[in-house]
Order: sequence, then structure tokens, then C-alpha cells
Amino acid sequence: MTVGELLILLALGLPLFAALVTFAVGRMPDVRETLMLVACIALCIITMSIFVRAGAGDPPEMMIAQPMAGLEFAFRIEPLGALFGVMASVLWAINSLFSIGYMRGKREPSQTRFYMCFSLAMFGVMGIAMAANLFTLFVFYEILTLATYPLVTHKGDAAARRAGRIYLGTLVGASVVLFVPGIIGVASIAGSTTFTPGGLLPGGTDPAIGNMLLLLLVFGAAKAALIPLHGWLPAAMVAPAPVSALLHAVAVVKAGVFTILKVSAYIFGPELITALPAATWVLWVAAATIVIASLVALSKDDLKARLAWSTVGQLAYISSAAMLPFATGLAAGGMHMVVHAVAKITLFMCAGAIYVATGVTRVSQMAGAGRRMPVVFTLFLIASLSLIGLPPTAGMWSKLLLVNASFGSGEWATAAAMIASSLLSIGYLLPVAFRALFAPPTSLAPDFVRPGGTPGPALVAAILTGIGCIGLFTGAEYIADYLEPLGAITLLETAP
Amino acid sequence: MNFVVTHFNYLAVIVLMMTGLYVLFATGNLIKRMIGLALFQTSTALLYISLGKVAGGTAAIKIYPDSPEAQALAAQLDPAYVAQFGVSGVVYSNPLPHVLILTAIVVGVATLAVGLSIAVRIREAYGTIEADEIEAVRAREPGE
Amino acid sequence: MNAIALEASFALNVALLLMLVAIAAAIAWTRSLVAAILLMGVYSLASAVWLVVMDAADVAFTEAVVGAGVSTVVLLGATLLVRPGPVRVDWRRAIAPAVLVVGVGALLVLAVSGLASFGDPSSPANAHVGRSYLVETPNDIGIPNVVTAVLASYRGFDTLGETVVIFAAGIGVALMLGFGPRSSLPQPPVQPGEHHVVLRVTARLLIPLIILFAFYVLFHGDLGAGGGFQAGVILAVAPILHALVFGLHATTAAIPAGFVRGVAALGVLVFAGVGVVCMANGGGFLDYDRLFMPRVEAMIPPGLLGDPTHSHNWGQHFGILLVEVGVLLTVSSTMVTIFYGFAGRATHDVGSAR
Amino acid sequence: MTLFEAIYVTPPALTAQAPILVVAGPLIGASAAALSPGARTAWMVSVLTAAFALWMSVAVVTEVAREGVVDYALGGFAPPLGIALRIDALGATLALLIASVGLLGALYSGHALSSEVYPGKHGLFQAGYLLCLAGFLGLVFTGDAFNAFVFLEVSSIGTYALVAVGEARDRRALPAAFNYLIFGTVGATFYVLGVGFLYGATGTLNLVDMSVRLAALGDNFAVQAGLAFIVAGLGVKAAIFPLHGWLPGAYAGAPSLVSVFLAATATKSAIYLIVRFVFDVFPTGGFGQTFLALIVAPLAAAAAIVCSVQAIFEKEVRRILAFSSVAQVGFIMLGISLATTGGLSAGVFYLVAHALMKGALFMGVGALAISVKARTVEEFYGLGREAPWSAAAFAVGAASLAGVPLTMGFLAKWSLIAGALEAGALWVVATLAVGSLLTLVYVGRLLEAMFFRAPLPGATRAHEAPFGVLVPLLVMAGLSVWFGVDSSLPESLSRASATGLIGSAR
Repeated sequence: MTVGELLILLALGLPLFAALVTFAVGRMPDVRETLMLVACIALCIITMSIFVRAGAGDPPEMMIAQPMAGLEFAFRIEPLGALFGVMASVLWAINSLFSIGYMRGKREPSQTRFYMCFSLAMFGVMGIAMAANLFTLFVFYEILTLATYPLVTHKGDAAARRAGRIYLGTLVGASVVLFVPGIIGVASIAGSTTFTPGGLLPGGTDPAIGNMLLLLLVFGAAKAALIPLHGWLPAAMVAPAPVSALLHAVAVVKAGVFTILKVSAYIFGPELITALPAATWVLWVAAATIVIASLVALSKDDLKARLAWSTVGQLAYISSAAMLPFATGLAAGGMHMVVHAVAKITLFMCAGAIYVATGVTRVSQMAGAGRRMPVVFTLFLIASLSLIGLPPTAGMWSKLLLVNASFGSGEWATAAAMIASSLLSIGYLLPVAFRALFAPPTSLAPDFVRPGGTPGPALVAAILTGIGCIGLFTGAEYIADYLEPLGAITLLETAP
Repeated sequence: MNFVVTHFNYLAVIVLMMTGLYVLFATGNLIKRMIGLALFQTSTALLYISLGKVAGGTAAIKIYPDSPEAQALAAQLDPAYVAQFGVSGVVYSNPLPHVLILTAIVVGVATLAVGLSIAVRIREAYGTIEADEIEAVRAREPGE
Repeated sequence: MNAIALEASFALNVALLLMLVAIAAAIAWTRSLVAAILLMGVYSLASAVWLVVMDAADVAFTEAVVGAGVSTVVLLGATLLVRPGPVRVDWRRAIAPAVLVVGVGALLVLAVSGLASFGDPSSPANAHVGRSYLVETPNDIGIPNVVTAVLASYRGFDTLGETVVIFAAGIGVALMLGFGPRSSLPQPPVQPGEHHVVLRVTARLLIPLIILFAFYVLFHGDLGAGGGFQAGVILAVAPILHALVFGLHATTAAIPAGFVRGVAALGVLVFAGVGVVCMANGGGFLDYDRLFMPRVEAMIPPGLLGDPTHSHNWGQHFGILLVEVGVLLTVSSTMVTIFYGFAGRATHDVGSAR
Repeated sequence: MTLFEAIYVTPPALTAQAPILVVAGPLIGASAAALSPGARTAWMVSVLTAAFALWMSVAVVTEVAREGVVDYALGGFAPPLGIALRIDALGATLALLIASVGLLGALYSGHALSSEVYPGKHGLFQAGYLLCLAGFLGLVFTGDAFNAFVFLEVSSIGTYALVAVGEARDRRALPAAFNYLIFGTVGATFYVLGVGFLYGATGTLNLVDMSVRLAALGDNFAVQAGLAFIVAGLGVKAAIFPLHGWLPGAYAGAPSLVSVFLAATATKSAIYLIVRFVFDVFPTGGFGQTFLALIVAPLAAAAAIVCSVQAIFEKEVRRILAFSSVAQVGFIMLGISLATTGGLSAGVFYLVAHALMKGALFMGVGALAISVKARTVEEFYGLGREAPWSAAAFAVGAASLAGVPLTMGFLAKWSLIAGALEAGALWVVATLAVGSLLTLVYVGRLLEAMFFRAPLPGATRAHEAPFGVLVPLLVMAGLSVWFGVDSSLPESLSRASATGLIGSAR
């Protein structure tokens, strides 16, 4: 067994091991959570070394089984996947820290099942990140869906059950009806489903078939929440805050856009994407999604719902990037994936922290709350800036690159939608932090329902990601370099 | 009209079969259903037998070529016909359909016996052998 | 050819078929279950006559024995057990079947239009394999009745299957209705027919005759109409008659249900065993030419059947005989099992489950 | 098939006789079982016979791998005079499947039967079971149209009674068995009618001879109607929509062993015979394939949708599975009616996959119902915790049914969709996709009930099934997973079946 294979097995095995351990020592919360944190940190180390190896031109790969000819169960790491893996594992570790604080603070029931499913979801994410072909990716994609289902229905009441049904129905339904036929279509044309740099499908693919396959695969990845397959995402807001953070930042939605990026880069390839009219159709849908989601977010008073709709819009940015007939789009999309993840997880952790401390969920009730929770709302402000795309946060770079790529490829509608959405996001994000921090306290200002306010671990986690939002502002170039194999970008050239 | 004459047997057998099928489906009485089924099966047998009839033929029990019976039979027929279609001077009907139908008749009675024994058990379990009444009893049972 | 003889037989054929249609219509029409059952018996008898006109002597024999005999008895027995009221007729539920029947019938008319004319000696059905049997039987098998030759040898595998079907029916009835009266049940105080001396004496006389006739039918199968099935059914009549006259308990005491069941299985074993013996001697399954090892076959005296000049395929002769015996065993014991099943049920209180 | 070429499991003399022994073995075993004095002996006879049939089936498969087609002339008479067995790759595959399920079923019956059938009837029950086994095996081996009818009836007559025996648990088994008998007999008689027309037009019953003569004959109403009657008649046995009315009641009412065996083999052998007639007997590209494409395929598509929806709204677990079977038969027939190598091969692969998964599911239901008489979905609440092993095996079968990756069901759906894409039949792809989605809904409902719901208040606690039941169940479920990870065995068998029937050119 080579080192690369060992790394792959460890990356897959650690979350599984964490799930098993959680199950085994479920009755001892302290042991359970300590072991889990250890597993998280170990996983971070593993993914980082994979990241380094992949960057150094020695991508780990491994073949597990071949159920049928042209159908392989195999792993191979490429830059996008390595990036996704690192991002997911680091944010998982932070989110675990946050979860511990949140769950203990709320005294939630069935925590063991909660942490077990969390680890299983991570298992799915690792598989997605390292998959060598569409089939393997699909397998882990479905594992992720199933592992997160109990998380969404965690409360166990009728509303949670209903949300779970929408969640599972949309995601699995789209997979079965759209994604699987798409994969099989790819396999029957190309003879395999392996991710191939430059595109697996031959350049001369019949446009009619190409269009169909592209639409099947893009909409089949319903985790990317393009309208009209976005309904599951706001519905899943019934879940506890750490779950929302996992869904919206680390695992589920990112798996969706990651799939679209991979499909675009390695199944179709830039050339075929440029040639296919369906790519433009997707761009229009994405542009519409961006604008509509931002407008809906503006109308929501519930903080988590507002953030969820914001996610719908931000995901469409990345989906757009994958469809841009311009190679830089892919790298920009990859970068935005990371940037948005860090920002969104911060926002959700802040929302969770506010909820645990004060029991408040509505934006209108938060005026003046910043006086009592300055750190939380400052972090919220920083993450908001990143999401809007203002310096000194990482969001600036990725948004700039995205808009630039859109202009560069002549997609004015997309560029316009992105700009409009950024302006709208100022409208729905900044007032939250500003009114909490700077508005005079009113009689409506919430009190702590929990003595001591935000639990310590939760606060530490939010601070870490908040720092990340700023840190990535300086580190963005490194990411851009790393993603160069997908399409060269230089920050200095593209930046005005 | 010529078709009706040359295929009269087949048409009559079709009427018989369809009568059986009609009895089977038009009644709710389980025993009457079995009668319809038996009628249907028996009539199908008649189709096979009609297929195997050879004009002027006799039963396929070998009659020795020079025996008086053979000569008497052959005398009723055109010698050219006998020469072409006979075997050693005797025209026989086709034995194969007979063999098949022997089997089919036996299968028919086996089905009848099993079907009726189930009908008897239905009567014991439900108190009736009318399909709609059984259905009514079933509809009242829990779990339906 | 002599057209008059043909037309006479054709006219008979048409008349009998029209009669069958009339009987079938009456079956469909009548509301009395008993009348329908008896009409079914008449139908079988009439079709047996028609079968004789069609030169199907073996089938006619079987139809008379099985269709008019066994089927009618079983149907009547079941009717007695379920004590049904008159068959209800609901015209509304007759519409869909009528439409179905007309549709299927139309398809059948279309289908028969593709068949050769009735009686055509050169039709594919009569010219190909059917004719080959007539030509080859004297050489291959060496028995006069070609139907028996085809049934027991050429298509012996079908007949094995058929025997198994009967065996399966016996199993089915036994599973459903049990094996005759339970020993725990009290013996009925008065035996049926106890006071009918004439009946008892006649039965005592008839039973040996029936058994004798059954064996005649069995051994005559090579030469004329007859064979294991017909013989088996006839043989089964003996214990059934005994049970009717002397009571089921007396019969089951003489011939226990378990024994009958065993004989049914034994019949299948005999038939299949013949096949296995042929295989063990290096032939194929049921290849009667290999029934005997050559050394054994040489020991059979040439004049065994009384005609030393005629060449005999001893393997075929004995093979056919043995499998017919197997058929006889299974058929007769299954018929008795079925009778035990239905008759034994009658001594229970019908209407209470088990 | 190359897998089997170098394998010899029997001495040469036995190999030559293996085809007939596959069929005759269970017939003789049935007699022996009926003669057995006690329930235990009957069970051992049953297991030994089924094991023997499996051994001989493997021998036949290896021989078919070497020879392509194995012929066996019964009675020493060359066809068309005598009856011949003719085993092609598809027949060998089916025999392997039927014999394997037969053996697992026989093992399973050791414990499962005692709770469902009176001990005094075990001998007869096992005899009936072996007769069914013989019937199905004979059906897929025979090369003679009328002989096929005989074996159809051997299996059917036994089956009717076996289904009716389920009355001990649930009296609704009786009307269901009667219904099955009526439907089944009408179907068999239709088959006989069809064979009669083919015989009238060709003069032969041997399938090879018939195909030669049919090719020379050209179009003829008798021949075409004959095929229509044959497909309709077998369609009843194969539960092709809308001729499936007998199936839900029969599967729901029968003893669990019978449900397992029927679900895994009964419809399959009828499908086999349909395929045999359409692709082997009728000329390639001729009326048979047109008939499939124009009549059977739309019905199959309707089944895939309508019966899946019915399954969603059913309350009883066995009836859910039964309706699912009808829908899945629709999937199989859709693949077959594509009439391409890819489609046919996918259809056969799906057939094997479905047999294994439904076998595991019905066995699982039987195992779960041993300690509690669970029937409805509500009564299945919480069984996942109370009987984890049985429930896990059931879940594996369900996952395969739903088409979860790394189960055989996924590969089956995969190759079916790939076959449909290859043939350019997009409507088939769409039907399969929607049908799969509907399948997920009812499978999800079952799994949710077992694993995510608390038992109903007042429900009796279930216990894990006994070891003797658990082992065949786990083996059956394990096969679904094994072939889902490495499908080379069923893949090569189904590929060889398809190329054997219509050649690899198309």
C-alpha cells in the first residue's frame, strides 16, 4: 500500500471511526466529544497532507472495486477536491467545537445520534472530495444525503418530519430522476465516468445529447439549490444551528456546487461547455436564482431563513462560475466555494450563539442586542462584509473574479445579477449587525435566557472562522495559485 | 361461406371455449367458476383433436397392412389418396394431438380437484362460496 | 375417395358439435349448480362420442372416464360439502366478461383462418411429426397402438410430468382437506348401506371385477385403447365403491390414507426409476432401449408374447409397461386420496373451520 | 461465461446426464419427501434434493459455458420425435438462480415452516415445494413447447396448494389461492391454445424445429395469434400488467417460504419462456419483437408506474412487496422489449437482481414475523431494534430494490438505463427514472417504520429469528451486496444470455 492509498483510507476511515466511537461511548459525553475532536484534528492533518501532495503533483489515488465494466469505485485527488477536503475538514473541526457548546447549552436530546450522523456526513463529504469518477461521487453524495436526514429531523416533531420529507424527497428524487440518468448517459457515451482533465466527453459530442446531459447533471445535483430545486434548503431550517452550519457551509450545499464544478471541469471540459447552449440556459437560471433569492432574503425576518435564502443566491454564483465559457470561471468558483463556506459558517454560528444566549430568532428583535454580545455581532459584521464582497475580507476577491469572468465571457446578465445581488445583500445583512451594535437599546432588547450568554466553545469556534474571513483576504492568492491547473488566474491582473 | 364449412370445427370449438370462459368470469359462485374453467379446458382439447383429424383416416392403432380390416378401409378411399397419405396402405388420423390431449385432460382434472378442495375450505372459513360475499367479509376484517 | 363416407362422418361431426354447443349454452344458462354439474357430465360423454368420430379412441376413453366420471363425482362431492344455494345471476357483472369473450373469440377466429382446412391430410400438423410417428413406431417401439407408443415412449417425459401433476393434485387435496376421517372421530353408529343386502352383495361381486377390468385396460394399452390413466381411474373405483357401500371407516381401515399417499409417491418413483435405470445402463433418461443390459435382454425368451417370428423391442415393451404401472399406481391412489379428502370432510361438521 | 469454462464439478459421465438430473432429481426428491415419516426427515430430504439440483445446475452452467448450448434427447429419440431438453445461457442462468433460491428456501424452511404449517403436513408441504422446484427447472430446460406446458402445470398445481396452506396464518390465503388457480389455469390454457396454433401451422412442438419452420412460413394469422396467446398466457404467470391480479393476494397470503420462492422464481421462469418464444422461436426482428415493442412495452411501463403507486398506498408489508414485484416485472419487461443485446442483457441482469432482493425481502418479512405476527407497516414499527440482524438483511434487500449504489439493484437499474439510452428509447429512461423514484418512496416508508419509529404502544416485543432462518436470509441479502460490488458473475451470465439469443451484432 502506498502512502497515497493510506492517506485516502485514513481520510475515509477517520470519520467512520469517529461515528463508531461516538456510538460506542455514547453514554459518556466527555469522552465522546474529546475523541471526536481528536478525530477532527487528525482528519485536518490528513486532508492537509493530501492537499500538499496533490499540489506537489503527486495526487494520491486508489482503486477499490469495479462492479461492472466502465463502473469503478475509485478515488483520485485533484486540486479542487483537495481544496474541498481541507475546507470541509477544518470547518468540521470548528463546527464540532461549536456543536459541543451549542448542544450542551441547549441540552438537546439524542446527542449521540446527532454526532454519529455528523461524522457519517463527513465520511460522505470526504468521499465526494476524493472521488475519481462520477459514480463514486454519486455514491458518497447519497451517503451524505442519508446521513444528514436524521440531522434535519433532529427535533422529531411534525414540522421537522415534514421538512425531512421535503429534504429527502427533493435531493434523492433529483438524484434518481436526473442525476443517475445523466451519469449513465455519460458512461454510455464515454465508456466510463472518470474525471478527466480537459473533459471526459469527446469534443464532437452531439450538442442535443450534450445539452441534455448537462441539464440532467446540473439540476440533478439538487444540493446546489438552483431554482426550482431550492425548496429543501429553507425547509431544512428547522434543524438546530450546528446542522444549519453543516448544511450551508461545510457539507451539503458545497457538495452540490462542488459536483457541478467537477462535472463542468472534468466531464464536459471548458471547450464543450463553451459549445453547449445549455450552459447559457443554466446561466440564466442561475442569474434568476441569484436575484430572486436575494429579494426573498430581504423579506425574511427570521435570521436563519434570511441566511438560508442568501445561501441559495450565493450557491448560484458558483454554479454560474462553472458554466462560464471561460476557464477562469472554474477557479473563481472554487475560490468562492471556500470563501462563502467560511463566511456562512460564521454567520450561522453567530445566529446559533444568539439563539442559545437569548432565545431570539427574529431580526426585528435583535436591535441593541449587540451591546450585550459585542463579539458575536462583530463577527457577524465581518462575515457579512465577506459575503457582500467588501474589503478587508476574502469575499472581495472571489466576487471580483466572478464578475470579471462573467464580463470577460460576455455574460452581461450574469454579471449584472451578481452586482445587483451584492447590493441587495448589503440590504439584508448589514442592518442586522448595525442595528444590533449601534442602535440605542430599546425596551425590546432581549435578555440572556442562559446565564453567561454564549457558551465558550461556540464563541471560540465563531472567532476562529471570523479570523478566517479576514485571513483569506491575504491568502486568496495562494488558493488561486493552487487552482491554477483548472484555469490560470492572477489576482493582480484581474483586480482593478 | 366456404371458410365456415372448411373451418366449421374450429369455429364451433371457439364458441365452446368462449362459453366456458364466459361462465368462468360471469359468475361469482366458485363451483360454477370451476365448471366454466373445466368447460374452457375441455373445449381447448377439442381444438387439438380437430387439428389432428385426417379425412378418411382411422384411429392410430396399427392394423396390419394385409388384414381384411385394412382392405375394407382402403376400399372406401381413392387409391391415390391412400398411396399418398397412408402408411402401409392405411390412412390414419394424427396420433400426436391425441397424446397431448390425454395429458391436458389429466391436468384438467388435477386442477379441478385442487380448485374444489380450496373452494371447500373457503366455505368452511367464510361460510359462503359467493365471491362478492367473501369480498364483503374480507372488507370487514382488520388491516384492510 | 369415397365422398359419401366422408360426408356422412362430417355430418355426424357437425351434429355432435352442435349438440356440444347446445349443452354448453345450457350450462351457461342454468342457475342450478347440480344441473350444471350433470350437464358437464353429459357434455363429457357427448364429446367422448365426438372423439370416437375423430378417431381419438384413447382420448374418448379417458374423457369418458375422467370427464364424465371423476370430474362429475368430485364436483358433486364438493357441492354436497358446500351446500350452496342457487347460483345468483347479475346481468351487470355479465357485461365485461361478454365483451372480453367476444374480443378473444374474434382473435381466435382470425387465428383459425390461418390454419389449414379441417381434415386436410397434407396440413403441417398432420404431415410432419404426426406422420413420422406412424411410420417409425413399428421400428422404434414395435407395439400396435401408436398413441400409447407416443405417450409412453416418444413423449414419455410428458407423461412423467403428467403423472407428477396428478401426484401434485393429490398432495394439494391432502394438504387442503386432510387424509380421510381422523381416528379420533367417533365411528358413525349406523354404517351407510348396512341394511341393503342387495347392495352389499352386488358390491362384493363388482369390486373384483372392477379390479380385473382395470388390469385388462392397463395391459391392453399396447394393443388398443387404454393405458395407465384409464386403468388407474377404474382401479380407484373399487375402494370408492367399497367406501360408499361399507362406509369410509371400513375402507380406511383396510386401505389407510397414509398407505394410499405412499403408493402415489411410489408410482412417481417407479416411473422416474425406470428413467434412472435406463441412465444407469448408459442410455438417456427414459431410453427404454437401455432398460435392460444386453446380457439380460438376451435371456428373454423370444416366444414370450406368443409370436416368436415378430421382432420385439423388449426394452420398449417392458419400459412402457412399467411406466404404465407407475401411472396406474399414482393415478389410482391419487383418486382415492381425493375421494378420502372430500368424503372425510363430510363426516366433520361442515361450517366450522377445522 | 468464461468464468465457468475451466470448472468441472462432476465426473464426465454425470456431466452428460446433468441436464435431466436437474429436473428429475427434485421429482424423485418430492416423492421421497412425501414418503418421509416425520417433519425433520422431510426437511432433510428437501435440503439434500435442492442441494443436488444446485450441484447439477452448476454442472450444466459449466457445460453451457463450454458448448454454448446443451441438448439432451429424452428417451433416446432425436427431436422432433422425442422431447429434448435444450439449455442455452439464459436457461442455465435461470436454473442456477432457481436452484440457488431453492436451496436457500429449503434451508430456511427448517425453522420458518414450523410456525406456519401444521407439523403433520410438513412432508406433503416439502413434497409440494420440491415439485414446484422441479416444475420451474423443467420449464427453463425444456426444448419442447408442450412439455413446457406440463412443467408449467407441475409447478402451478403445487403452488396453488402451497399458497392455500397459508390459511393457517391468515384465512385470506384461501380466496387468494383460488383466484390464483383460476387466473393461472386460464393463463396456462391460453398458452396451450397458442401452442396449438403454432403446432397447427408448423406441425412440430420442438422449439428448434419450430423456429426453422416458422422462418420458412412467413406471416400468418395463426402464428401471430398463437404468439399473442402464448405471451398473454405466460403473461398471467409472469404477472405482466394488467394480468397480475392474482399476485398480491397470493404473495401476501402464502406461507413465507412460498412467498420467497414464488417471488424469486415463479414470474422469472414465465418471463424466460416468453423470451424464449419471442427471440429464439420467432424469427429475429420479426413479429415477436414487434409484439413486444407495441403491446408489452407500454403495459410494462404502465406497471412500473401504476403498481409502484399502489405499493405506496398499501398498508400491508407483504402486499407492498407484491405490488412492487409487479412493478419490477414491468422494469424487466421494458428492458427485454428493447430487443437489443444491451436491453436484453440488462433485463436478464435485472431479473436475477430482483429475484435475490425480493427473496431476501420476503425471507426478512418471514423472519421478522416469527416472533410477532407483524403484518402492517405500523406493526413493523421499531422492529429494527428488536431484531437487528433480520432487519438489517431486510434493509439490504430494500436498498437493492431501491437501487442504492453498491447493491445489485443499482447495477441492474444502471444497465437497464444504459441499455435504453443505447437503444435511443428515452421514454423508457424516463419511465425507469420515475419508477425508481416511486420505489424509493415505499422502500423509504418501510425502512422508516423499522428503524426510525418507536413500536406502537402495547405491541408485543419481537425477538431475533432463530439461527437456521437467519443464515439463509443473510446469505441471500449478502448476495445482493456481493454482486453489487463485483457483478462479473451475473454480468457475464446475462451478457452471454443476450448474445446467445440475439447475437452480439446489435
